[in-house]
Amino acid sequence: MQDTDMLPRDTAVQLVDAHGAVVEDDRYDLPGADALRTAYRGLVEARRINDQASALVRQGRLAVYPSSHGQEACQVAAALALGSEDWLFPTYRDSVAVIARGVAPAEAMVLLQGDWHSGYDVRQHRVAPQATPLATQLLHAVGFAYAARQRGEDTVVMALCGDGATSEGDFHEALNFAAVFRVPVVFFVQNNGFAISVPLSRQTAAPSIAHKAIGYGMPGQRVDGNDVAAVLAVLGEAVARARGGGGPSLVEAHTYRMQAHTNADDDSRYRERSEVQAWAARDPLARLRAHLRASGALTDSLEEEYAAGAEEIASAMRSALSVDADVDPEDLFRFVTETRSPLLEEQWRMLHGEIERARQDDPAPAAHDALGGPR
Amino acid sequence: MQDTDMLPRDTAVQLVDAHGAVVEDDRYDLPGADALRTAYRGLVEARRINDQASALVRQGRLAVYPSSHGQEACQVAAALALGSEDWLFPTYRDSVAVIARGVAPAEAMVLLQGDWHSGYDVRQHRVAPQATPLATQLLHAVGFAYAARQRGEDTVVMALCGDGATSEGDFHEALNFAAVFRVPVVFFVQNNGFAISVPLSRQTAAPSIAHKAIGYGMPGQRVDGNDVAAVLAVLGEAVARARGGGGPSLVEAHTYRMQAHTNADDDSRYRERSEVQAWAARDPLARLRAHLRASGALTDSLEEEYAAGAEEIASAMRSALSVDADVDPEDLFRFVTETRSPLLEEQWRMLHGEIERARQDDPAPAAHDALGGPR
Amino acid sequence: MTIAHDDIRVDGETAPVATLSMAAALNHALADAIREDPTVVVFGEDVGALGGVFRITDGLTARFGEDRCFDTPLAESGIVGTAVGMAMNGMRPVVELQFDAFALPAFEQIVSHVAKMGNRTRGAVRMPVVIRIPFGGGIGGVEHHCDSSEAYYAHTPGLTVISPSTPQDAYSMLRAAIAFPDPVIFLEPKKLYWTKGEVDTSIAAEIGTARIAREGTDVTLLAYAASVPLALEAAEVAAAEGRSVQVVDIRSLSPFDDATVTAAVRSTGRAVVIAEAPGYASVASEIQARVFERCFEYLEAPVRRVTGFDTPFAPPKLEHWYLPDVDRVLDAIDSLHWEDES
Amino acid sequence: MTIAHDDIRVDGETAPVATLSMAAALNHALADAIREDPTVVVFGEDVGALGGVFRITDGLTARFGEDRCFDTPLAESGIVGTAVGMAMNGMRPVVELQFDAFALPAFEQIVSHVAKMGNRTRGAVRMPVVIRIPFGGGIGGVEHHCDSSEAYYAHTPGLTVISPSTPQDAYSMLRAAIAFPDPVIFLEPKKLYWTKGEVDTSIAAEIGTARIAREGTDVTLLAYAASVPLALEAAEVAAAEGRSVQVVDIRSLSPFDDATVTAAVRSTGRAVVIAEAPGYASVASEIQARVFERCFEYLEAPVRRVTGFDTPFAPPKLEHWYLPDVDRVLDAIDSLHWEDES
Ligand SMILES: Cc1ncc(C[n+]2csc(CCOP(=O)(O)OP(=O)(O)O)c2C)c(N)n1
Ligand SMILES: Cc1ncc(C[n+]2csc(CCOP(=O)(O)OP(=O)(O)O)c2C)c(N)n1
Ligand SMILES: [Mg+2]
Ligand SMILES: [Mg+2]
Repeated sequence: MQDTDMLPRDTAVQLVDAHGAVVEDDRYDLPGADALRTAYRGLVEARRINDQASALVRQGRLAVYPSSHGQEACQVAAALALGSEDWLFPTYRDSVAVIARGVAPAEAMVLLQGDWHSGYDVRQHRVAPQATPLATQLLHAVGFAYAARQRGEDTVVMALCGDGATSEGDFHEALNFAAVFRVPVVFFVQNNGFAISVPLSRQTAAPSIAHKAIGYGMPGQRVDGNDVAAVLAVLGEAVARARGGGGPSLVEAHTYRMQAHTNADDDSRYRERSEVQAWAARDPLARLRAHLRASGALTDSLEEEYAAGAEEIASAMRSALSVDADVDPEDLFRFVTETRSPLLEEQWRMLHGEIERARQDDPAPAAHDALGGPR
Repeated sequence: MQDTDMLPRDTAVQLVDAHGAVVEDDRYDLPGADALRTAYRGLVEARRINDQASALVRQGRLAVYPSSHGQEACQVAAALALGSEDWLFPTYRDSVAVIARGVAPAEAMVLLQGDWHSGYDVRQHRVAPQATPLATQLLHAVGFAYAARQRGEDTVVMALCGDGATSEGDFHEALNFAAVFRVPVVFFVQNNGFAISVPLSRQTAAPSIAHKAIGYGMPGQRVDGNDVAAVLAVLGEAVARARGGGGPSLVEAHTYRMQAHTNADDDSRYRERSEVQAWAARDPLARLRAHLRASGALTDSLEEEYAAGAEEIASAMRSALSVDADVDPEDLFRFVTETRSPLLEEQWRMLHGEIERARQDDPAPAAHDALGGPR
Repeated sequence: MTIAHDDIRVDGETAPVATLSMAAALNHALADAIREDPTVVVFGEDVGALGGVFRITDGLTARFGEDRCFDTPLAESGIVGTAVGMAMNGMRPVVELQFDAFALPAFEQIVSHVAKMGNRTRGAVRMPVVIRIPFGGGIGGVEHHCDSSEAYYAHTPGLTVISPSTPQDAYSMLRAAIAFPDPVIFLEPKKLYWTKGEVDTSIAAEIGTARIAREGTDVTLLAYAASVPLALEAAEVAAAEGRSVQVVDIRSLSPFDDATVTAAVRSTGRAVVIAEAPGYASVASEIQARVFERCFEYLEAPVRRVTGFDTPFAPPKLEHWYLPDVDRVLDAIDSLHWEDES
Repeated sequence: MTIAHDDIRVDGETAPVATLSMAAALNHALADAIREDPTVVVFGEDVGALGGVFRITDGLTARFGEDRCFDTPLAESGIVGTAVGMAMNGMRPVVELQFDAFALPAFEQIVSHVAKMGNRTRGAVRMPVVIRIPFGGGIGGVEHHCDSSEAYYAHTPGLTVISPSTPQDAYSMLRAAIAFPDPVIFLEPKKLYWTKGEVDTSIAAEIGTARIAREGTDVTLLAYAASVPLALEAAEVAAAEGRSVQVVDIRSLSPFDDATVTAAVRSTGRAVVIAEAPGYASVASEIQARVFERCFEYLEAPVRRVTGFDTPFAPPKLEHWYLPDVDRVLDAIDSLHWEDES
C-alpha cells in the first residue's frame, strides 16, 4: 500500500445522494437491490425502535435512552456488514445495532431500564456488552480479534465509537495495537457532530477523523453516514480486508444525532434548531426510500410489510417493558467473582436477612423467590 | 494550509550528510557558520557530559544514567532552537538538553544521584522537571503554553519525548489538545529506534511517527536526527510557526541510542552489534566536524578551545559529584504540601526523634543541622 | 437533570445570604472565584454552553467568557494534565470530571503529578488545582455513574480530599479549595445537589476540619457527604427510641480532623462510621482504625461501620439495597453493647 | 539488574524441588503455566527478547515463541484493555506492568472492566487475567519506581490482590493466580526478587489464606510482601529481649483471611500491622480496623501500625528513613501496654 492510500478522500464517499439519486463511484459499487431492500427494512425497524424507546422513557418504562435517531444508516450497516461469526463491540448509543444483530429489544434495554448492567447473552449474539466508559471497548475489540486470529478463526470484529471518544487515550492505544499486531478489526466512528454538547471543532482540528488512520499505518475512509448504501460499501470493503488478513482500518461516518444526547439532555442549550432542520433533509430513510421507489425495487406492499414488521417489534418492546422484571437484590453478590470470599458471604448474609425481614413485613414487594442465596 | 502539507516528507530532512557534505534543500536553509559552530561546541560538550556521566555511574557516584550518546544533535538543537523566555519539557533521557539550557550539571544530576526527585530551579532555567512517566509531560507543556498565550506572552514550549512514548494515550491527548487550542508547542520526538528493548516496529506500523501529525491537524516533519544543521532548521521553523500564532507541530528526529537504555540495561539481549556499528558511521559530531573543517569554519584552535571547555564542564561535574550532598531526611516532610496536616506533623515528629536518636548514637552520619523541622 | 437556578441573580452578584440548592451554591462559588481571582479558570467536558451535565457551571461561559470557562476535548487525562501545566504557569485551574468513574483515565496524572509536583520541586512549583468530581449514588444512575472513589484519592499523599454535605459548606468549601495552595479533590455528592439550605457567602471554611452536625451523648455517628443526612435521619429515629445520637460531618477526608473526632467519640464511648463506598480498605476503615486507636480506653463497644457492599455499584433498581440506610445504621447502633440490653 | 538464572534448567523443565531466587521461581511459574495451559499468554513492555527489566520473563519467548510471550507497544491501558478482550475470547493473559506507578495509566481498564466484567455479564464473561506488578521499595529506585499501590486495588470490588514473600509462595501463588477464574493483581516485592529459598513445584497455594510465618505468644505482627522478612527480623530481636513474637504473612490482601488473623491476634492479645505503603486509608488501616473489631474483647492494647509515611516515596538516599524498619516495629511493640513495664 502506498502511504497516501491510507488517507481518506477529500469528501465523504456517497453512493446515493440526499434526493435518492445514485452517485457514480470508481471504487465502491452500489449494493444490489436485495441488499438495499434489506437495509431499508432495517432502517424502518431501526427508526421505529429508536422512537419507541424514546416514548418508553417518557412513559417512565426506561430510565434513560441515548437515541440513534438520524444515525440509523450507520447502525444498520454496522450489523449487516458482519457475518454471523463476527463480533460487534458497541457503545450505549448503539442499541439499534445490537438489536439488528439479533438481540431481543427487551434484552437490549435491560441496562436502560436499570435492571442490570447488561441484559443479553454476549456469546450467543456475538455482541459485547454496550460500553459506557468511552473508547475503552476499542481495546477489548483488539484483544478479542487477536485471540480469534491466533486460533486461526476468520472472525472480524467491528468496534464502534463516537467522535468524542476519538479524543480519549484509549482510542489511540487501540488503533495502534490493532495496526502493530495487524488484527482484523474495523474501527467505525459515528461522527454525529457532538459529544453531548461539545461540537466536533472542539474535539479535533484534523481535516477529518479518518485522517488519523495513516498515523497508525492503516487505511482511513470517510463516508456519508446517512447513505446506508455507501456505509455498507465502505464497511464491506473494510470487513473484507480484515478477513483477508489485510489488517485493521478506520471508517468515519458523517452523520447527525437528531435528538438530544439522552432524554436527560437539553440540546437547545448548544445547537440551533436550523442546524437540526438542515440535517432532517439528509435523512437516511427518506433518501433510500426515494432511490428504491424510483428504481421500482420498493413497492407499496413491501413498504406496508416493513412498517408492519417494525410495528410488531415496537409492540413487543412495549409489552416486554410494561411489566417490571423481577430483579433479585441478591444478584448483587452472585456474580462479582466466581470464587466467593468470606467478606462477601458475610455481607450477602446480611442482605439476605434484610430481604427476609422485608418479606415478612410486607410480602408483596419481594414476591419472587430468592434463588440460591448465601450458603 | 493544504491538508497534505501536514504530511512529512517521504524521507527525513537532511542538510549535511554523513560525510559532512551539504545537501541542497528547497525549504530549509543551512544555518550560518556561527550557528553551526555554536552547535558544534554544544555537541562536543554534550558528548563529554554523556560520557562523564556514564563514567560516574561506573564509579558509583550516580545511581543510574540514561545516556543520550548518539542523540546529541537532538539534545543540542532542542536547547538552541529556543529563546531565553521559552520553556523546555524534557524527559529522563534529556539531561544534556537540560544542561544546554543553562542548568548546572550537578543540579541536573540530583535525580540520578538519588538525592531528590529534581534538583534545579525550574523557573530560573525555564526547564520543567525531567519527567519519568512517559508522555505525561507533553500535557503539562500544553497547559503551560496555554497559560502563557492567554497572558499574551510569546513563549514557545518545546516538549520532548521518545518513540516509545508516542504509543501512550497521553501523547495522543496532548497533541490533540494542542491542536484544538492552537497552543505554541513544538512536540519533538527523538526516535532512537528503541523503547528499552522494544524496536520501533513494535511501536507503530505508521510510515513514520511524523505521519501522526495530520491526524491532529498540525504539520509533521521528519528530520535526520544526527544532522544538527537539519534539526536546527526544522525545529527553528516549528518554533517560529508556534511563536507566530501558527500553532503546534510535530517533529520526528531519526536517531539512535548508541548505549544501553541505562547502565542497568543489557542491550546485547535485543540488538546486534552490527546495527550499533552502522549508526556509529552516522555520528552527529563527526559529520558536523567534517563539514566545518572542510568549509574552514572550524580551526584547530577552536577545536582545542571547545575540547578544553568540555573538559572543564566534565571536571566540574566530577568534583561536584565527588562529595556526598547533605540530604536532610526531614525534607521528606517539608514540601509534600504547602499546608501542613496534623497527620504529617505527627509522622515528621517521629522521624525527627529518630534522627535525634541516631545523632546521639553516632554524631557523624547526621552531621548537618536539621533546618526547620516540625514545630 | 436540569436544575432550576432561579436563585442565581441574573446580574451575577450573589446575595450575601440566600436559600440555595447545593448545585446553585457551587455555581455561585465558581462565579465568585472567577470574579475575584483572574487566574481562576474552569474547564472540562460540557461545562461551557451546556453548563455541565449537572448544571454546576451554568452560565459561567456566558457571563465570563470562553477564557474563564470552556469545554475541552473529551479526554480526562488531557484535562488534568493540561491543568498541571497551567498551574505550573500561574493559573488556578478548576476542572470538572463528569462522573466519578470517568475520573479514572486521569488517575496517573493525579497520582504521579498533581499530588507530587510540589514535593518533587521542593515547593517551587505548587499545584493549586481543584478537581471537582460528582460522586456517589442515590440518583438511579446506570453503571459507572454512581461510584464513590474517595479512597483512591485519600490514600494518595499530597492530595487534599473534601466533600460537603450542605449548601453552605458546598459554597464555603469550594471557595476555600480554590484559594488553597495545594491540590484538592472536591467530591460533590450528586444525591444532595438539589437539597436546599441557607448560604451565607461571607462564611469561610477551613479545610481540614470536621463539624458537629448534631449534639448527642450516647453514640457518635461519623459520616460525610450523602451519608450525613442519612446519619441525621437515623439520629432522629434513635432519639424517638430514647437514644441521644451525636453526628459528626467529617467533611475533610484528608487531612483528617482527629481532634474533633476523637473528642466526640470519647464523649460518647461508642461510634459508627457511615459511608457509601465499598468498605474494604476505605476511608471508613481508616476512620474506624483511627478512632479505635485513639479512643481505645474510652470505648464501650467496638467501633462499627456501615458502608456500601464490597461489590460493584448496583444497577438503578437495586441501589436502595446497596446503599447504607437508616435500618442498617440503627442495627449497627444496636450492636454496640448497650448495658441496659445485655 | 541482571538476575543470574543459573537455577533454571536449560531444557526448560523445572526440577520438582530446588533452591531458587524469587525471580527464578516466578520465571518457573510462568514457564510451567505456559507449558501446561495453551491459553496462557504473557505480554507487556520488554518481556520478550529482554526478558523483562527484572528478568522475570527471561527466556520465555525463546522457549515458547512469540505467540506465548511477546512485547507490546508502550501503553499500559492498551496492555490491560487488550488483555480484557483476549480474556473475553478464551485466553488467559498474564500481563506485566513494568513498575507500580506505571500501572496507573491502566487504572480505568482495571477498575471499570477487569474488575467488573464478570459481574456486568452475570458471570457469562469471566476475566481470568493476571496483572503482575513489581512493587515496593528497598532497591534504591528513583521517583515512580518504588511505590506500593495495593490499596487502590484491594479497595476495588472484583479484584483479588495477592503478594508473596518467599520463593515458594511466589511460585505457588503465581500458578494459583493464573489458574484462578477471577482477575488477580499479583504484586511482586522487588526487594525480595533476589532472596533465595527452597521451591517445591508440587505445592499448591490456596488464594485467600494467610500463613503463620513464626509462632509466638506475646504479640502478633501482621505483615505482607517485603514486610514479612522485616517482621521476622524484628521478632528475632524481640526474642532476644525476651518477647515471643508471632508473625503472620497476610499474603492475600483481598480476600482477607479473617479466620487465621483473628485467631492469631486473639491468642496473643496484641498486634502490630506492618506495610510499606502510606498508612492512610490503606490495606494496613483495613487490617487494623478488622482486628480491632474482631478481637476487641481480647486486646490488651490498641492495635498499632507501622507503615510508610503519608508522603510521596523517598528519593533513593532517603528511602531507609521512609521505610518501616526494625526499630519502628520494636517501638510499636513496646507501646502495647506491657504490664511488666507500666
Ligand atoms: C471516559 C468517559 N468520559 C466521559 C463520559 C461521559 N459521556 C458519556 S457520552 C459522552 C459524549 C460522547 O460523545 P461521542 O463519543 O461523540 O458519542 P455520542 O454520544 O455522540 O454517540 C460523554 C462525555 C464517559 N461515558 N466516559
Ligand atoms: C508510563 C510509563 N510506562 C513505562 C515506563 C518505563 N520505561 C521507562 S523508559 C521506557 C522506554 C521509553 O522509550 P522511548 O519513549 O523511546 O524513550 P527512550 O528511552 O528511547 O529515550 C520505559 C518503558 C515509564 N517510565 N512510564
Ligand atoms: Mg458524537
Ligand atoms: Mg526510544
